Amino acid sequence: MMDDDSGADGLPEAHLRLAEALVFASAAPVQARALAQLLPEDTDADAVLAALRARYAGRGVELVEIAGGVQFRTAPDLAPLLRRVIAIPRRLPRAAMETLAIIAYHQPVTRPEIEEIRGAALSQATLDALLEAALIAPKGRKESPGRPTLWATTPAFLAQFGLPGLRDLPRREDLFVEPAAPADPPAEAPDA
Amino acid sequence: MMDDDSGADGLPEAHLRLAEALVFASAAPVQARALAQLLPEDTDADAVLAALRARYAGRGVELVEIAGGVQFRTAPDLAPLLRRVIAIPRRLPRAAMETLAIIAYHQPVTRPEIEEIRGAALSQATLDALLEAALIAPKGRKESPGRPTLWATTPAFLAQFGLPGLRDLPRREDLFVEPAAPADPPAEAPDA
Amino acid sequence: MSTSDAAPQSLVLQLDGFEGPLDLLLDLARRQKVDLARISILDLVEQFLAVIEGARQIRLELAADWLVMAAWLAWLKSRLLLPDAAEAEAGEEAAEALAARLGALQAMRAAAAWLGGRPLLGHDVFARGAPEELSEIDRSRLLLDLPGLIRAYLAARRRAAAGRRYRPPPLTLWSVKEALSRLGSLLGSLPDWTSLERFLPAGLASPLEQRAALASTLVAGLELARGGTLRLRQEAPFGPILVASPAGRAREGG
Repeated sequence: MMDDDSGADGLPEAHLRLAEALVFASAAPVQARALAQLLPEDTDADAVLAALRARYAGRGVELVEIAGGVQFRTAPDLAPLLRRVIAIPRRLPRAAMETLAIIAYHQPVTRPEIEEIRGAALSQATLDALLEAALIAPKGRKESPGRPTLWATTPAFLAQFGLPGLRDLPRREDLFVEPAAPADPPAEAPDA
Repeated sequence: MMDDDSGADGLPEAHLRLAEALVFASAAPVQARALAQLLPEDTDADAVLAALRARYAGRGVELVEIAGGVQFRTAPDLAPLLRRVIAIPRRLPRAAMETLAIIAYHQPVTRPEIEEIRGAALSQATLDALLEAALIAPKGRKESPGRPTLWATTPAFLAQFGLPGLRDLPRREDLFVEPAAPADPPAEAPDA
Repeated sequence: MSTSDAAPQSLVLQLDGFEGPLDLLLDLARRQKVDLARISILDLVEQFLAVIEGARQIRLELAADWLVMAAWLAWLKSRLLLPDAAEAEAGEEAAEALAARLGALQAMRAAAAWLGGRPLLGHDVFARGAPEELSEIDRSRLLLDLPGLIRAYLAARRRAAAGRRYRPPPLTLWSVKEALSRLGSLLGSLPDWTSLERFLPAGLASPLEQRAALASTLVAGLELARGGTLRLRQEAPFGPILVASPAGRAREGG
């Protein structure tokens, strides 16, 4: 298996091939000692690795010293070219989506009103998430005790949902087939 | 970044470096299309890969065609030495290999169909071994009573056996030739 | 039979090494050293039955599929030996089917051997041990769609509405019990023969509430009249109902 064809660096080609394969296939950096175990006795493993490094110099992959051993690494100037950015858009959490929908349909609306409509408390984190995504913005204050902030959707909201304008949201009346369920006022006794 | 130094093969060295880095870095086989996206337009990615393969021929690491792409792999003749230092998984038992061959040639195929061909029940251990090695995967249900699961091979199957694609399996007609040395357990006297 | 006498004996001991009867049949067929398409089915059947018989002498607990195959092969052998043309033809067809099955299994075994002879990743060739992960995942963008927005709105409104419906509605109708109490307390302070409607509570907004209160008060009046606590009078059908205390009757009567 080990032939004696010597390369330009004066080392047997077989030694370089073995070193190359070993470093390539190893999951961890390879130490010269590990290579020496595979080479004939009295072979200078360090010299083999040095010759291998010289052979790969300037190529797309280079032999670098890492953690007491050597490993192949992508040439630093090429790594940015190979770096791919995979965009995985995330979904809004359910509470944020519901809050956004209520603001869209009831704007301008105060936080207590949102909580009343949703029938659940509105956390600051949810509000922050919508603000950070620039989907909602404050729009003045309501002239009532405490002057609470009024919330409304932004142009970015329309852009995200591909809507020409707020009037292009489906009509609220069309959303509720059964009139009983979402009645706004407190339920009235069935009329006689 | 792309210089115009042409190598002996007449291709810009920069293209070869980039291809080398891309295939080296990737854990999975790389398709020519993926390389083409990184190269300037009108560059023949296939020619770049062919030049890269020629450059690595006879080295400790070689460029081979696998599962519709290319991948660097250690030269087969070095395996006996590398096995001494690299942990290797167990080989598949005969029942698993036969089941795998049946799935490869008859896919998509149901478990009863596999059992019919082998004339023996398919054990859970065999199925588990093939699934765990990710060599087979379920591929829908057969529209027949009970809607049994259909099985097919995976890209990992091609990678495991070094196949460019399923079409590179030998034709079924050519398989009737008796394998030179059946390594099957029921020992057959050389000339009984 | 071309197999040596020693072979069946060794096969008996190795029966566990075979993956089912078809596996054994294929092994026996290969011993005939001929093309699988030209094997002698009769020889094959006899060999298989001999093996099974030998095994049964040693172990009685042979698996069902081995015995089923043995029975089927015995049937096949009888058909092949029959002089009757029609019966023999059925036997020929069954024999061809068996040869085809053996051929298919043989092909798959050859395929498995071919695969096993490939340079196997992780055994004969090795991929890069430490691949570099150069891809980045950007999760900054939001995935938003109008149907999702609408679903969220409906879910929020439905949940809130369900929450509201859970609260018991306030009771706004005037009950008979309330009417009894009001009638009893007002009776002494009113002049004779007062209209029943004057005993209704104040502030009844809807017609429904008014009708309900009138009905409750009438029931209460009837109940009190039965006990002699008050008197009721109606001059004409659908005319006003008048109420008076028993004291009034005394005055009228006197």
